[in-house]
Amino acid sequence: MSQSVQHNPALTSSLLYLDGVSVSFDGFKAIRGLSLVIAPGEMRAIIGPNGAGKTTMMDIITGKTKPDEGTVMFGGSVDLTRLDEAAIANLGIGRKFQKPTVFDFHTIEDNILLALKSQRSVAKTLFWKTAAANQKRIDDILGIIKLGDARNRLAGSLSHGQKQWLEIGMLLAQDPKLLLVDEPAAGMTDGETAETAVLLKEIAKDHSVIVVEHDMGFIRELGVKVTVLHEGSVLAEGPLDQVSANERVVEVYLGR
Amino acid sequence: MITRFLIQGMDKRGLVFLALLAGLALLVPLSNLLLPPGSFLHVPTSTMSLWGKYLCYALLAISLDLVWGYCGILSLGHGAFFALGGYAMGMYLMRQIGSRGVYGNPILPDFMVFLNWGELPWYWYGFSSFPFAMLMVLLVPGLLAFVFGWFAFRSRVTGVYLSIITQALTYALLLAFFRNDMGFGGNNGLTDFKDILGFNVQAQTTRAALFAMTCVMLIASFLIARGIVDSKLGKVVIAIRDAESRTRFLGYRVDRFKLFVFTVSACMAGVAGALYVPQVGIINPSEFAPANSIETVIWVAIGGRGTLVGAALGAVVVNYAKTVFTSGFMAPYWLFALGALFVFVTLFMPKGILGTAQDWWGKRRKPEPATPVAEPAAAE
Amino acid sequence: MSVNSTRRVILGAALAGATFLGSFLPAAAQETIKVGILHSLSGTMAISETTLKDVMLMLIEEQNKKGGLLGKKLEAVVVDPASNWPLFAEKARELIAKDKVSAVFGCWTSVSRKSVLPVFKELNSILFYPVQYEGEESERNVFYTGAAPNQQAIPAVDYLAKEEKVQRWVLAGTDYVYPRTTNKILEAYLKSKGVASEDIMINYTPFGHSDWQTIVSDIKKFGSAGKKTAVVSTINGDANVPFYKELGNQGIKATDIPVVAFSVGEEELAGIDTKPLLGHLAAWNYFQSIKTPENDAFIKQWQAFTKNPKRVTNDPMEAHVIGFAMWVKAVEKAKSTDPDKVIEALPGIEAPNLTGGISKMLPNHHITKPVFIGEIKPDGQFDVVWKTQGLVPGDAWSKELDGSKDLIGDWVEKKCGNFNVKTGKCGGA
Amino acid sequence: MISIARLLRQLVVLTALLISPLAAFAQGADDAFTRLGADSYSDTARAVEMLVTSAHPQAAAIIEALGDGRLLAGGGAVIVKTRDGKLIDAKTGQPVATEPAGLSAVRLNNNVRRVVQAALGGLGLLNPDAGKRIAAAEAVFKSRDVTVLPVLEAAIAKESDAKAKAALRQAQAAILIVKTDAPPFDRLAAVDVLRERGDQEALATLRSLPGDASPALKDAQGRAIAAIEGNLALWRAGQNLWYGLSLGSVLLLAAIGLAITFGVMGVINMAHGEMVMLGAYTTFVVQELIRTSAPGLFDYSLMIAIPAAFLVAGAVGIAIERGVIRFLYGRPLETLLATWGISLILQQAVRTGFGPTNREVGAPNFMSGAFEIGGLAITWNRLWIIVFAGLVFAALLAILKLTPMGLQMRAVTQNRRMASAMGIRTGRIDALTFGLGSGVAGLAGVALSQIDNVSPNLGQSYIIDSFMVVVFGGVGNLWGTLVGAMTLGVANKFLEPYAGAVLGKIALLVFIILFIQKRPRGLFALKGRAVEA
Repeated sequence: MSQSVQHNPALTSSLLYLDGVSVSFDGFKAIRGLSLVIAPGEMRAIIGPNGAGKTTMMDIITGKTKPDEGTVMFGGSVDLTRLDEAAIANLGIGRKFQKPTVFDFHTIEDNILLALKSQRSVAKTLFWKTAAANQKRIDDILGIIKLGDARNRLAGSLSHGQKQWLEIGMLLAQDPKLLLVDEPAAGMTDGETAETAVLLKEIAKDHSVIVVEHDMGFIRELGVKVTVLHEGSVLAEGPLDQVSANERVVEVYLGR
Repeated sequence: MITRFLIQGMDKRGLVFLALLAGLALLVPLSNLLLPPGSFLHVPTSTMSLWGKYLCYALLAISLDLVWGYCGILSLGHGAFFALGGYAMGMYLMRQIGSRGVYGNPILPDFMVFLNWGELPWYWYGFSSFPFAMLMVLLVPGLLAFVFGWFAFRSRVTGVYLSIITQALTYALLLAFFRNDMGFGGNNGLTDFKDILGFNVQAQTTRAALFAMTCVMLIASFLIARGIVDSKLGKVVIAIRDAESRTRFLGYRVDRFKLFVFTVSACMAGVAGALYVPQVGIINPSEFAPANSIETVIWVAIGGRGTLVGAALGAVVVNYAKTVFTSGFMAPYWLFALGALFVFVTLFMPKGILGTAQDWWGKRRKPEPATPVAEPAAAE
Repeated sequence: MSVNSTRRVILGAALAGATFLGSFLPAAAQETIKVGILHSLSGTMAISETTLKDVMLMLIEEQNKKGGLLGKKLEAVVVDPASNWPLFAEKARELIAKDKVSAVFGCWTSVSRKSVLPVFKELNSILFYPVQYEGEESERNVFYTGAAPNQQAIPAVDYLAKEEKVQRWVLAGTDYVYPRTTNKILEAYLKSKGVASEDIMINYTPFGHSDWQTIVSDIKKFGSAGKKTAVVSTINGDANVPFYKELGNQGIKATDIPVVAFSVGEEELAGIDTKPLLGHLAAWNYFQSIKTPENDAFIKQWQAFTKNPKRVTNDPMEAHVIGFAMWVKAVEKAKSTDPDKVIEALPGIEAPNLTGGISKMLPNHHITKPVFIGEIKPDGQFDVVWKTQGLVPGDAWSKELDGSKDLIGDWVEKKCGNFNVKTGKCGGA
Repeated sequence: MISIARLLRQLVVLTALLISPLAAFAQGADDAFTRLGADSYSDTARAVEMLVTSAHPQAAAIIEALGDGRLLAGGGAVIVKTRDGKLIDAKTGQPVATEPAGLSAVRLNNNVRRVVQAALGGLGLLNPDAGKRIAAAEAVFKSRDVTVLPVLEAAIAKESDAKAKAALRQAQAAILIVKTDAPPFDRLAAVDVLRERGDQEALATLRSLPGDASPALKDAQGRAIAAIEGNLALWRAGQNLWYGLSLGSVLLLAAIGLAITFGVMGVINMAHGEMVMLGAYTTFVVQELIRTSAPGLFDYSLMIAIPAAFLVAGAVGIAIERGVIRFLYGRPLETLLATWGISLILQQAVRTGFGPTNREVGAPNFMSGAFEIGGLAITWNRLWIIVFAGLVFAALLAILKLTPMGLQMRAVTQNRRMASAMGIRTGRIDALTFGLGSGVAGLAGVALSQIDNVSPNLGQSYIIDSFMVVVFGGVGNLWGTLVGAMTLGVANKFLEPYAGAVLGKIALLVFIILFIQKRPRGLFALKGRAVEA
């Protein structure tokens, strides 16, 4: 890390700061020189065609993939490239996967319980007792994601859309500073999509959020700043209308 | 108080299991010792020691179920921890022989005398003390599991890779213990035990006590295992089994949880081995054979993985079948029967005996949460 | 736990336990004399032990044709301990306690014998053990009808030293107790005959070792030092085939470096092309090729019994023949199958062996046997090139080892297996 | 007991007689015939010696017959049975019409065999066949008998064949080393000859230099020994490498079928070893059929067994896949249990059908024996197994990469649903892939029948090693299996001389455990997102 980075105002005021990040798999450059800055409290939508590097970017932020080069800083001072997934999660970065990933053999309530912000050590979990405050928080979240009645059902028995919501609920339970949300509206009905957008906007009131999405209607509903990724780097950035007018973006999307 | 809490937290299946074990622990030794041999309810000593052996296997199966059924770690080397516990106990029993060995050497076990060992190797020190030996029963398998798991889980070795290196571990130990130069009696292992805590190991009362002790340890281990899987840690562990990286993104240090469960399980396996040795009268390196560990996996699968009770049931059923099949007219063909049983169970009873029975029994009731249908952890 | 629930639980358990265990009640009173056969029919040792089971079935059938024993028919009880040592102990217990057999014929490896030993002692029954072994044992309940080291290993080494003028020795064995002990005895014996340490090479390999390239080339190297060299092989059954195949391929002929084996008999050779092995040796107390009327009859009977005119016979089979004959005589003498009476009757009992002599059960529970050295013939049989004058009594304790040279087994006079002639006491040192 | 040295000394006499055209008929032959009939090894050996000195015209034929077990004796008669079955009276050389009663073959032990060899070899110093002369020279080289020297020198003078001449010179050098009264210059030259020969035996001969030799000679001897030892150490490394490659090729053969069934299909196939065993038993059956119906084809038996073993093991594999495994896709660990059960059944089935004992599979002529390249001793069977392993590997690679079936196999294993949507009959491809893997295991059985037991336990001894190789190399990568097998084979053989067979193997297992920590997906792991999906 160079000295200049330390005194970079863009860095110190940011929540998440990516600069010149590259990574390659077996010679294929998935991310090349990606730079991105998210301010505290900001909600950002990221779009891009398949293979643009959206998921890999999330992998880098959450510690699943280590970049070959570049800077990834959180809260202006923490170098994320040096931490593993668990440490990054405990810093306050939550992630929702593209394919809804919940614990199929746990009840919905237990899924939330596992995500609930708490000490994560072996000893603490072994002797855990759910306090009243925790229980209230769980009930609140179940209310928000509208699964309160199904709390004792196995998560594996939920519909696709319900699983998406459960996963968002788990993110809420984690109470992270930054949420990474990968295609929350995928496979949802129009009604569900609209409700999800409302839910995300609600969440964005007191959290920073990065949303990766294909569904332009959904992005429009969110009404936030958009970053377009292409072949592993940023192609355009700005409000949706401005971005969608960009000729390069149109070209990339329509494959002309 | 604590027992009441446990009983309340326990499902019906667990209660029946515990009651059965408690009954066995009490009634079998009493019937063996007090009733006359001709009586209808008399349990012959041979039957009692046979069931003692089954119950040791059941304990081993429960320990494996804890890591495999709940944490998704398929250990093909659990026999190693069992055997190490057994060796620790065997070393204690060897030291108890004292000068009653065939050569009458007060310090050296017989096999060392006739292979001209000058003095007792350092790692045999202390084993004449029962508390020390019992500590080693827990510590040696536990420590090995801890060190092995520390590396393997931190390096995120998973699925078949992990299974195969656990197999490599037990295979390496098998070869090592076969070597006579190791000072563990080579292929013949440790045998011809005399006393345990001053009681003759072959006396009927000692056997009865060992049987009761096995039941008690099985109950204790079952309660510990139940306690673990019912705690929040247990939920984390199941989460790891079903979606390891999701759990990691929730902020759990997956490697530490796996390490904890793996180490606890290894200690349990060690206890099972320690109880097994005085009852069968021998411990030798073939307990390390990879085939034994694979067979343990099969017991768990047959009984129903992720149920604890099922694992114990599977161990007893398979071993009972083995006892029956290896005698009489079936003797030359029993492998056909056993092999067919394995194929049948995997094909038609993927949830094992317990899971299938439960499905069949309680279609109308809500399903038990902890029974996995598939094996997501190894599918990677 | 509340009192009430405790009671319920125990009651339930009692009921379940009783039904569970009911199936194990002892069998009804016996009208036949039962004989246990404890040989592995599956697993790694099945290769050697299955044959012995068949021999026992044949002997029992024959005895029944002669009218049985004490006016009762004999009944064979076959179990399969599956090459699994704890299972050996379990099966032994089952045979004695549940099936109430009068005697057991069985085991092959030392570890299987060690594993069943406590059971036989505890339940006081009789085991006939038919395989050559390392000695250092004399137990009241066990009768050893195979060779002790002084009935196999030492005569073989004497033969090589005298007839082949061997001066350099390779002691190659599988790493388990029989080779370890035998090699220890041989090393002490050779050194006492003036062989220098650098002229003895000892090598151990794991069970089932199959890649012999390095070791065979080491033997070749060791053998090219100008002195006549021989290999004394205590390599265990399964590993022998690849070992001999490698010897043959690397062109080690018996005239260059002869190999004398203690675990290779007719059965093992049946799996090898023996042409390249011409002249390599084996030391046993019996060979199929020995021409005596008893042996001819036995071979004929065996081949008829197995319905295979090519079926071979071997040394441990003969040991069972002798052991069974001795047991029958002892039971007749004691007029009972009561173990104590039979154990008392057995020492001194004589039975003809198949090579023209009369073997005798000694007070140390070993028997007298002739020793033969045979060279491998191209047809997989052995050509006897040397034999002892008369029969050699088996030593339970080796005279060559420091720990055991003062020990004898004597169950007739001293009533113990480890009587120390120096201190005059039982119980080792 | 007769020493070879003494025999050779008598050969000198005999050869002297042969060199001079006056072939005299000596006494004592009658005594020899009596001794041959005595059925005592020492008498037989003595008789050979007598026959040689007596220069009986039939001597060579009689001794040769004795060595082959074709010499019959009994009731005072000694008869040679010729190779084509005719009977000839040994004393007179006249044919005998009917075999007299009470005859039996004269028995040999190793000692008699050695005497016979020495006699035949010694007689061969002047044999017209160069090969026999070389063998004779070797015999002299080993005996280092001083008295043979004059004959040897005469033979050297006459020798025209370069190889035979070198052998004779080496024999001469060996004698000169121990002949203290030989000219010092000749003895120094002898050291050089031995140094040139440079093998283990030359070393042994050099070491037998008497202690009272001159300082110059001792010095030369010391330097020669050092040179030979250095040279041999190099060769030994080469030999270890060869052994390693040979072991590696065995591991490769055993593991490569598993690389298909386990590596490509993801079936934890515990019955893999039994497929190898079935291949070995097929080889046995093929050989038995050939032995009984067409003995002339014996040398081709393995060639015939190769396709047979492939088909048998492959067919059983397909049956297993269709009958059991196809119901278990997506549940890899359940395949472990089911195939374990199948392996028990197959083992016991073979045990019941073929008996529990080992079965004999013979080696065809081209696979027997060994040859030397420099200091490397190479056995033919190992060489052929390496070649065979290479061919199987190449063929398998070609099938997977070049054929439509291979393409479909890869498509199915990578994305079953997609492949199915594109019209590939996935069920058929699964069965064929499993059959291919099993068939290749059967091929391994053909090779293993040449070096290991053909017994029901054969497969068990290779299954663990096979899994280690596949996992070490990286699941799903044939090249990984190749590199893995060779690495483990060579490492094993370089460790063995230092650590011993057992510790060497333990060290390798520990190495694999540690290696997997470093590369949790084996040597040739796939990287990137696809792996985690």
